[in-house]
Amino acid sequence: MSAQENAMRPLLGTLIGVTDLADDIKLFRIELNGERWSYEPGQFAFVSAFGVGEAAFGLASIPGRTPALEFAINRVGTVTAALHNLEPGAVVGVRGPLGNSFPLDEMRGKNVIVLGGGIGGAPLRPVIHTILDNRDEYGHLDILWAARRPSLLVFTDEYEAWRAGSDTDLYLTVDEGDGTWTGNVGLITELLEKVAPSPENSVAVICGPPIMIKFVALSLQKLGFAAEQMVMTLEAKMKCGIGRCGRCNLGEQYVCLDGPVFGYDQVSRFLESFV
Amino acid sequence: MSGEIEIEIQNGIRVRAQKLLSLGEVGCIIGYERGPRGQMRPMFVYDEAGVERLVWDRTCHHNLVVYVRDKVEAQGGGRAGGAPPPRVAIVARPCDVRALNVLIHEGQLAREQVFVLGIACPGMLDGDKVMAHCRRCKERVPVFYDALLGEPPAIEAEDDDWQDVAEIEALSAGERLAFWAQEFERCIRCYACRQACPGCYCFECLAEQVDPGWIGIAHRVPEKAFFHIMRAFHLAGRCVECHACEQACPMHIPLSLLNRKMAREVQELFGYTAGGDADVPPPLATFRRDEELPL
Amino acid sequence: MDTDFEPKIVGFLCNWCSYAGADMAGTSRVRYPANIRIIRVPCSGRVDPLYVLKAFQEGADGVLVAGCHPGDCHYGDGNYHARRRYALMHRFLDFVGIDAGRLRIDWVSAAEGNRFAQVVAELTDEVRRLGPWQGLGNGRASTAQEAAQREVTAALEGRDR
Amino acid sequence: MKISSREALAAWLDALIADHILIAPRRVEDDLLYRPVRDSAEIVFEFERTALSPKSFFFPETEVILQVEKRGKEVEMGEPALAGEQVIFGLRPCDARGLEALDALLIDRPPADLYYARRRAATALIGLACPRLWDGCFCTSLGGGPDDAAGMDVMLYEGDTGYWVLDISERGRELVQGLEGEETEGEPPASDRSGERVAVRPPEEWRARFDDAYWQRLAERCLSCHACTYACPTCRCFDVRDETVAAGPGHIQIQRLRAWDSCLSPAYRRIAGGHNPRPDRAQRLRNRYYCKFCYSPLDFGAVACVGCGRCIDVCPAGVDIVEVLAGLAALE
Repeated sequence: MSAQENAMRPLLGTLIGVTDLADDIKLFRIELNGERWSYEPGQFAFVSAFGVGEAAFGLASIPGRTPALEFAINRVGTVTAALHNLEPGAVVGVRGPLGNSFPLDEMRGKNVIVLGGGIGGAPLRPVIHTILDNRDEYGHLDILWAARRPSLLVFTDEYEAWRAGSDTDLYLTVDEGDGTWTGNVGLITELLEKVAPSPENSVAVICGPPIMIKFVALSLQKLGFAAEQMVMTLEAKMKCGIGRCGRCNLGEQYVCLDGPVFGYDQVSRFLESFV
Repeated sequence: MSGEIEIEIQNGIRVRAQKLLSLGEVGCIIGYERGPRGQMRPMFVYDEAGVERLVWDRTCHHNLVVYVRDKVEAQGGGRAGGAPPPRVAIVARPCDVRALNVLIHEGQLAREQVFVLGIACPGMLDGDKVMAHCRRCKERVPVFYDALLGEPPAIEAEDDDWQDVAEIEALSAGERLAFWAQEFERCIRCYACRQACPGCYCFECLAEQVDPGWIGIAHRVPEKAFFHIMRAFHLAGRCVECHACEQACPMHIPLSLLNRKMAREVQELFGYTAGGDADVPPPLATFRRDEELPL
Repeated sequence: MDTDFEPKIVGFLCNWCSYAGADMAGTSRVRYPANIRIIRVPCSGRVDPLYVLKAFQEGADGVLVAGCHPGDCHYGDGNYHARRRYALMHRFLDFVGIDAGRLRIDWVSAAEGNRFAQVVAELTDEVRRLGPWQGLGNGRASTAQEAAQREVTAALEGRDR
Repeated sequence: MKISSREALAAWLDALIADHILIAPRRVEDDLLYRPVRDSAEIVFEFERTALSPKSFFFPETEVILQVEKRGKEVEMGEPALAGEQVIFGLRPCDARGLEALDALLIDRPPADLYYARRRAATALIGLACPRLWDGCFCTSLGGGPDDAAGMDVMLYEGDTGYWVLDISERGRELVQGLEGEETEGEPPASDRSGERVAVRPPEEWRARFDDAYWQRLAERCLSCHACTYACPTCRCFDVRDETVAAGPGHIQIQRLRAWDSCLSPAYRRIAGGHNPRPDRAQRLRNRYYCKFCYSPLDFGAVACVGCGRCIDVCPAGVDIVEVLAGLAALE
């Protein structure tokens, strides 16, 4: 039986590289054995650690740039712990791509404000790179990148390249500094209000913990952003990714089917808070 | 005769509830009402208008102690600085009050947070028969209460010959295993037993713990057996034999048989009965250096 | 009886006495059955009955819980708690079908290498006599429907013959 | 149409057992349950409703969805084979409608769920009309009825002289060929449709009442157990986890299991790390009702409740869905 006939069956892949991104966060590079699939920034997939189970992760790789699929994985539960214990060469399962993607086409010609919190930055990485790779097609790019501590900032080795992009600004902040940190200290909302991007012809793209998304959206509204100018990707506990297991519902919508990328206008219609 | 006792108790509950609410002595009364299909069910009264709905008869099987912590919490918990602790009133039979004692001993609740509308218990009914555990019960009046409803009935408790436990013990180990396998096969892992039990208040039950995953997610006999055995063990010396678990079980599994076996061994080994006194630690929380125990 | 049956015994041994006792048995070349798989724990008081049940769940035919002799606990009173717990657990597990002979609680000091070997040998013999453990649920590793279906199939096959 | 005697029916069912798994209402200790039977004598023909719905024969409480064997870096994966052709005898009309609700979610919206779809395809449904609504039944409030044959392959109606046999599908026609009976004209006896009726509000009204204190009040007695969701013919939430079956050096055999789960469980939405977007009992109970009466109509065009009344029977705390619906309808 194939993965086409059985949506719960993963494809096999090989772990070709694991690199440390931050405290307890690693970037996993996985190549599918045989079959290939294409995906869009914002989509997600399940990764199986056989013997423990599978869990859903946003795709952090840039479509077309590398044949490997990349996932930034934080060690928090049993599946992520099992994945963290794997060595390159290990066989894993991959089920996807699932969900919708960022409206990168609709964002063309607009200024983009990317707001990433902690590991929530992972699915935003392909957004940043797509814009940088097609720099003429988008307006000004602001990247507001936050973490609780400096050691939790992800993709630090790419900051230089991001900063080097034309008409691009990168702002970093941490909730709590440490001895070596000389940058901004404070919540991403404070940083956002300081940077104060203009809502004029702009769109904000947000990913992070639910509580951050909530307050970032409020700050953006204060700055004059309308609901339809805010795009966010949500996370929820999932067991199937295809609208069956029931876990990720927000009202009649499912994060896995109708998301994970939502416009704030959609989110505010949810019958239940996602926080 | 039974009906008169029930009405007397019911009236007593209403009179007391009315007074408690009108004087603002408690924020909530946890009692029983008659559901739309005539069955008794838990009910929560916050104002005098609701008092008329409070009822009581010998089919009020729920152990309402399971709701107390939530309601105390909802009244502001013990957290309000300087203010007297919030209080709820609860309709409680002798076995229910022993469950309160267990919770008080374990620091889940303070005695002054509950106003006990204690029932002078004539025993509960299953159909028109007094339930077996009630026939054996020697405690017609709760170990503590703030108001006693009904007259302590003069009922001679049946001698407990432990026949039900002995029948299982008489089987071979293999037969016992098969007996329980057959019973647990019907279990649907709905956890109604656990949820109806005042002693099961863990924030996260080991049955749902993922890391370490003690039980696994399957609804198969070994997983179900594991759950029930562990639950019984966690209730060792704590189970007050109120039978709320068995009453809650939609599949009619004789869960109290597990608890009764445990209760008998606790009695025999340690001379202890659960919930009798909030100041006496349960047997597995203490020890005696000089005791001789068969191992 | 299955003569090829080699019982799997899981032994929870306290770090300070019984594990050292097992060590002593080893270094003094005292022979004891290789059936035991030893798990070192800080104290017999640390052995949650959950561990014992889990061992039986995962296929152990017998379980040994061993700690310091009463009065000798490294932590003062861990083994007193274990004593109470297992006096009760022993009887209860028997009630649900785990034969009392499959579980042994004992005290083995660091010096008692011979005694450790004897305890393991006795338990192994007893479990060998009792035969393989069928598992909680009497080997019914199935849902109610699957079990009922198997019964039905077995009965129907019987009828055909 | 033909009328068959109880004896003829029994003989026919016994013959079906030879090459089908026959599932029928059977007494298991104190409960009436759909269970495989080996002899028609085990079947209970006169009954109100079974304690649990028959959904487990399509969507089992636990099933292996993948078998994985790893030897070094070689991984083999496969799905377990299907047990065989099933016939369910004595299905009530509400349960057939329950399957329709599951079909909408598990088959009709692609990708179809392999496991459910193949069991569904391998199962024939022989319905048995209820002569009337039992206590707690409210199927007529939800578009069903005690003698509604929708979704069945064969429908039986008990009359004074025997069972009227209505074959509905091609599969049904083939099945009843072996059933002896007397050809007859006329209509099978109609069931008494009177009984409990409750107004079911449209999704917009549910939406408007989402934040009503009603839900808080209603959930007070709820114990947050899973009984209603497991007894329900349409609840289908599940969990997935791997289990190791056997392991040796360089070799491991794994089963990926899918098992029923319940949205009423506190652990249901709790993510690794502890965050729980639905921590309150009232939020969870509300979700169960909204899933059936608000979200399902919006997503699939139909309410996902069939009025079988089982959740009322099994609730240990006396939560009553009819009362819930009536109470909602009565809100200002």
